[in-house]
Amino acid sequence: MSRPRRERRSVVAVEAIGPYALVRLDRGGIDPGRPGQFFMLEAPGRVLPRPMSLCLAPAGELGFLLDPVGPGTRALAALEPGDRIHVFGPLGNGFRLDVDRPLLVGGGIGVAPFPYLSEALEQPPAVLGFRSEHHAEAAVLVPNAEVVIDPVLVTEAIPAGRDVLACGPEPMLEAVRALCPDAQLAWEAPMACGYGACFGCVVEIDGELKRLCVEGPVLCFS
Amino acid sequence: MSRPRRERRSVVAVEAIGPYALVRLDRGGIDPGRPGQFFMLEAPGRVLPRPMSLCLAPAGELGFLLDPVGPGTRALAALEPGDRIHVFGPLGNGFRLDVDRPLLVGGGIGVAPFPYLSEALEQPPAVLGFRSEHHAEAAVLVPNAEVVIDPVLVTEAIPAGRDVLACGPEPMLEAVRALCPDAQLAWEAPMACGYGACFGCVVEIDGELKRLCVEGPVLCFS
Amino acid sequence: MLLVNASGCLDALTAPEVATQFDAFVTKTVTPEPRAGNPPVRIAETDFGMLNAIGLANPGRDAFLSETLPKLRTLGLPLWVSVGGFAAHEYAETCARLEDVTIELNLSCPNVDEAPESAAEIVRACREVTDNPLYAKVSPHTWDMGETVRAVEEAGADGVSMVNTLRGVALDARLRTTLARGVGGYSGPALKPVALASVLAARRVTALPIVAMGGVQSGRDALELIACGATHVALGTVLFADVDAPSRVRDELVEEAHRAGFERPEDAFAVAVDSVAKSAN
Amino acid sequence: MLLVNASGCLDALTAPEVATQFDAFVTKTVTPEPRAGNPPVRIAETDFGMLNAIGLANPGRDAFLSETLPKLRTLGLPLWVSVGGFAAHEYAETCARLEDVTIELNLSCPNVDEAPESAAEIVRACREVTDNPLYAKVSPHTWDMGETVRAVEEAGADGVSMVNTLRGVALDARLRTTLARGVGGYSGPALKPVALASVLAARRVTALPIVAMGGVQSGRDALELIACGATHVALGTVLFADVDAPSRVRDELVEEAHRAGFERPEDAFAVAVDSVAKSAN
Ligand SMILES: Cc1cc2nc3c(=O)[nH]c(=O)nc-3n(C[C@H](O)[C@H](O)[C@H](O)COP(=O)(O)OP(=O)(O)OC[C@H]3O[C@@H](n4cnc5c(N)ncnc54)[C@H](O)[C@@H]3O)c2cc1C
Ligand SMILES: Cc1cc2nc3c(=O)[nH]c(=O)nc-3n(C[C@H](O)[C@H](O)[C@H](O)COP(=O)(O)OP(=O)(O)OC[C@H]3O[C@@H](n4cnc5c(N)ncnc54)[C@H](O)[C@@H]3O)c2cc1C
Ligand SMILES: Cc1cc2nc3c(=O)[nH]c(=O)nc-3n(C[C@H](O)[C@H](O)[C@H](O)COP(=O)(O)O)c2cc1C
Ligand SMILES: Cc1cc2nc3c(=O)[nH]c(=O)nc-3n(C[C@H](O)[C@H](O)[C@H](O)COP(=O)(O)O)c2cc1C
Ligand code: FES
Ligand code: FES
Repeated sequence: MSRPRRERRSVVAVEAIGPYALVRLDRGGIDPGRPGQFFMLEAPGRVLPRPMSLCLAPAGELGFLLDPVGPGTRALAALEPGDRIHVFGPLGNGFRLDVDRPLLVGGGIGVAPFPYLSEALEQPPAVLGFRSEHHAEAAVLVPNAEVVIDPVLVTEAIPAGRDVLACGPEPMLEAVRALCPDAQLAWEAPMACGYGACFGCVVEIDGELKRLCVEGPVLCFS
Repeated sequence: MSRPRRERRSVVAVEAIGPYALVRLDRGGIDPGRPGQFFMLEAPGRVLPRPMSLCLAPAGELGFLLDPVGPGTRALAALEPGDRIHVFGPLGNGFRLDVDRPLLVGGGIGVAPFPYLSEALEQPPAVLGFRSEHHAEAAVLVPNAEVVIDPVLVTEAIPAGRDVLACGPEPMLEAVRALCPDAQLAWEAPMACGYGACFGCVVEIDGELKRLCVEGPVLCFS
Repeated sequence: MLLVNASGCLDALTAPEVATQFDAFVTKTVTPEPRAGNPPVRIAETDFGMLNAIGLANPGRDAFLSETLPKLRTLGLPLWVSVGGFAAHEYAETCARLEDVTIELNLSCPNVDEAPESAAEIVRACREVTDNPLYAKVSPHTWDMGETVRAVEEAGADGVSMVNTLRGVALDARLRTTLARGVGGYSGPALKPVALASVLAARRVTALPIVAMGGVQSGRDALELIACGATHVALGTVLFADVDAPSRVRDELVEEAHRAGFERPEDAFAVAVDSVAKSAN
Repeated sequence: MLLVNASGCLDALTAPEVATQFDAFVTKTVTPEPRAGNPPVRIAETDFGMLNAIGLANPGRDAFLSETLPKLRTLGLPLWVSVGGFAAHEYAETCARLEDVTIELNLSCPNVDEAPESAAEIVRACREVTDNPLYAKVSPHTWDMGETVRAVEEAGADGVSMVNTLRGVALDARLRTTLARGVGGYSGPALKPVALASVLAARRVTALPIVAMGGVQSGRDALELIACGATHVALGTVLFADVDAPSRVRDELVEEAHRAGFERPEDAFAVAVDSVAKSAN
């Protein structure tokens, strides 16, 4: 596994995609890691960095798709080309790629890791759920995607017999897990450090509180 | 006396004058007050505003000359045209202008109130002391000025029989006061509020600790 | 919900146009004898707050009662008098001479060296001599805020004011303390999480009115204090940066209540206390 | 001058490359029984710091001694073990079983409900059973830091660690507490003035070594703690944002000492304490 590095990198571009922002950084000596791993991005003016899945890894760049929901993500979305922020990663455990019949299942900003994952799996089919047509614009980043819009749920569009790799809001992940018990699910939790130092990001795994940043974020419960 | 107002005003320009920054704001409904009065300027990112003497009052503008010595003055010097900051004033007691033979005596950034004062007194002679030639560039703002550079002291250049109006570092003011006991002297003290609310800016006046922002900043001890 | 100034953060006689934006005016702490206060430098900014070491500068009880108080009456505002001292009987002697005001006992000034008697003793002594509403102003420098609040309630307080400043130090470029006195009271935005925690801890043990303060800059901050159990809110440090803060905070408070899903600010009273009760296990 | 991590802010087994930048590794607090800690959400950022309510999650004394400690020994770093408990005898029982380590008694965790016995009682009980160096870690929630420090010194402490977090609360958009437990420990930049004041107050009454912490982000911050009387400096919250902080702070410390007019950081030891002594009157 590639070792995480911390470097100060430059912003190449920030693009709006529906309500989301695609922040492209120059890669420097940082390894993109494997799909589903994440990076801690310095959020200017904030005390703690913010965990973000790698979305895209074009040559020489690292791309992150983010939903500006609070002060940290808004500070990141407001970056301008030439600004520099500290980047630390890759961190955590990504998706296992040794699957036969992959299907990506995502909801909302949960599609963030899929462009990079889709590339690694050679563009498998995907089912993506969004709150609105505006949010669904992010689907352009994921090849072979079927899009459903609220009130239709992604679980209604999952065919049988696929190896599901999913990322999205907790209720969606729980529904996918009920339907496909051996799905690989990428979870979220508030994180302070991202590398096992703070014990802040615990979630219940096998009846115990474990650090999501160390054991996850991708977990498979079967 | 004109009542102080608090308004959010736009930066028109920021110019370098030697090591100092001349920050020009559009005036809005704020009265420039009388020479020697001061304004509390919002320093972006800081908790407290900073007291600044009015330096220039061209039509529709308020000009402040500042020495970037710490976080507050550096934030002010880094303003860009179009930025907006809160301005509150005019505050305190300025110079009395009913003098017969005025002479302005200033040191370093203490020359800040003189351009406006000089105009009000119809360009009286001035003696200005600076640490270096670079600092002395600020003298261009004051008409009829004789400039002395360290180690020469302003007190060596003060002719007898003048009504001295002085502003500068404390040791200079003390020396001027010893020489001209009835000089009007503009003092400084760290201020939190500038309008008598915090009792932070006290200085000893007539043997008592009094608020400089209310009793001063211009004081005459004779 | 009353919006008042924090003691020591406004001189109503110098700035009546600021004072009259409030629902009541709280005086700077009055001590038995006149005090010049600490020598300057008395204030210092820190990155997220400020320090003060004013040192209870005030004209003393006699001059306050004969000169200051009559002038304050002319403002037409309800008055709160902050009372200080160095022994319970000193507080009580001042209280005994006050009429038609709310009394706030400053039990927690970080800027004087003498340690006052215990908060409860002082409250009890004052309760014996006055029927005026009596608020106890407490410090966050206590290991168990619940216990402190229970003690002053039992001693007869009608309400609690919280919090006073934390003790803080700032150094200049050459590593000398910026304040002549060395240590000062730390107030402003950095204090807000501590104020919220103090109010929440107090509200869990008492039904008394709480005047809450500590780092309030905006209506949202005031609303958060109310959600933690504040009955009233006080503005301190923010007044130094914004003389229009009282009116602004009042307006924002209504907007922010709506944004958080409440019709009126008062409807958010203590909702954070209930949220803990529900989620903790 | 040792640079160490703050207890609970680094897991040396998960991140050895961070731990080995320090002069010693301080463990997370170990309690007699294993503890799962508090339910999530356990952390929240505030504008100038963060809150944590981890709740002393740890494997318990037995597993720590048999499994964790031997693994930590392989790092080749001096070890400091943070010891917690809910009664003096519990602390002492753990201390009795520790060898070849420095002990830091956590007398001040804001994230558990039980009130421990008095700091001095705990130190005394531990002193009786161990000759290892014994540091007492104290809370800023005390009215008189000088008194607290004198008490733990008298009880036999070899040093003092300060400060632990303040109690803080943060609310979400709908005014519920962000932390499941409601209240958490407030750390990070906002704490610095409080840490400086605590160290300065301690240094005025003791010559014991002091491990200082609270909001250190930079070499300048570390230098300020030294100027207030710190012998050693610990990094906590900054480690979450910067895994290179130990090396960076060490480099900056030398530069900043020069900038302030001192040849070495150690030369600035307690200069702020002397500056107050001189200017106060
Ligand atoms: C491993 C991992 C990968 C992530 N990848 C992405 C990504 O690629 N793109 C993206 O936009 N976001 C991603 N997130 C979520 C992102 O980190 C949070 O939205 C961000 O930290 C919020 O910070 P803020 O200051 O903007 O908002 P805050 O004020 O911190 O929070 C705003 C809202 O979001 C909730 N929230 C905050 N942090 C989290 C979290 N970690 N998980 C769930 N809810 C949270 C809060 O409860 C609140 O409702 C990821 C999170 C994790 C743990
Ligand atoms: C009535 C009045 C009018 C002023 N007019 C001007 C002006 O026109 N132009 C200008 O550049 N400055 C003026 N000053 C000084 C200016 O307010 C301070 O330099 C500024 O507040 C420093 O803030 P800072 O954050 O940049 O530095 P800080 O970090 O606050 O201080 C940096 C250095 O300046 C010293 N200092 C800080 N505040 C003061 C103060 N008020 N008086 C003396 N020393 C101080 C500190 O001790 C330190 O050495 C005036 C001050 C007063 C009271
Ligand atoms: C300059 C200054 C002077 C103060 N003087 C007093 C005082 O005399 N009596 C008192 O009880 N509190 C005093 N305080 C504390 C405030 O009343 C208030 O408790 C504290 O500042 C926290 O609120 P804030 O963060 O809104 O300022 C003072 C605070 C400041 C900043
Ligand atoms: C996530 C987290 C966990 C902590 N756990 C402990 C602990 O187990 N024992 C302890 O004594 N202090 C603990 N602390 C307090 C720190 O050791 C330190 O005293 C405090 O965070 C102040 O330093 P800082 O501002 O540099 O973080 C913890 C702090 C944080 C942020
Ligand atoms: S985020 Fe700190 S341990 Fe996981
Ligand atoms: S600056 Fe506040 S009283 Fe003068």
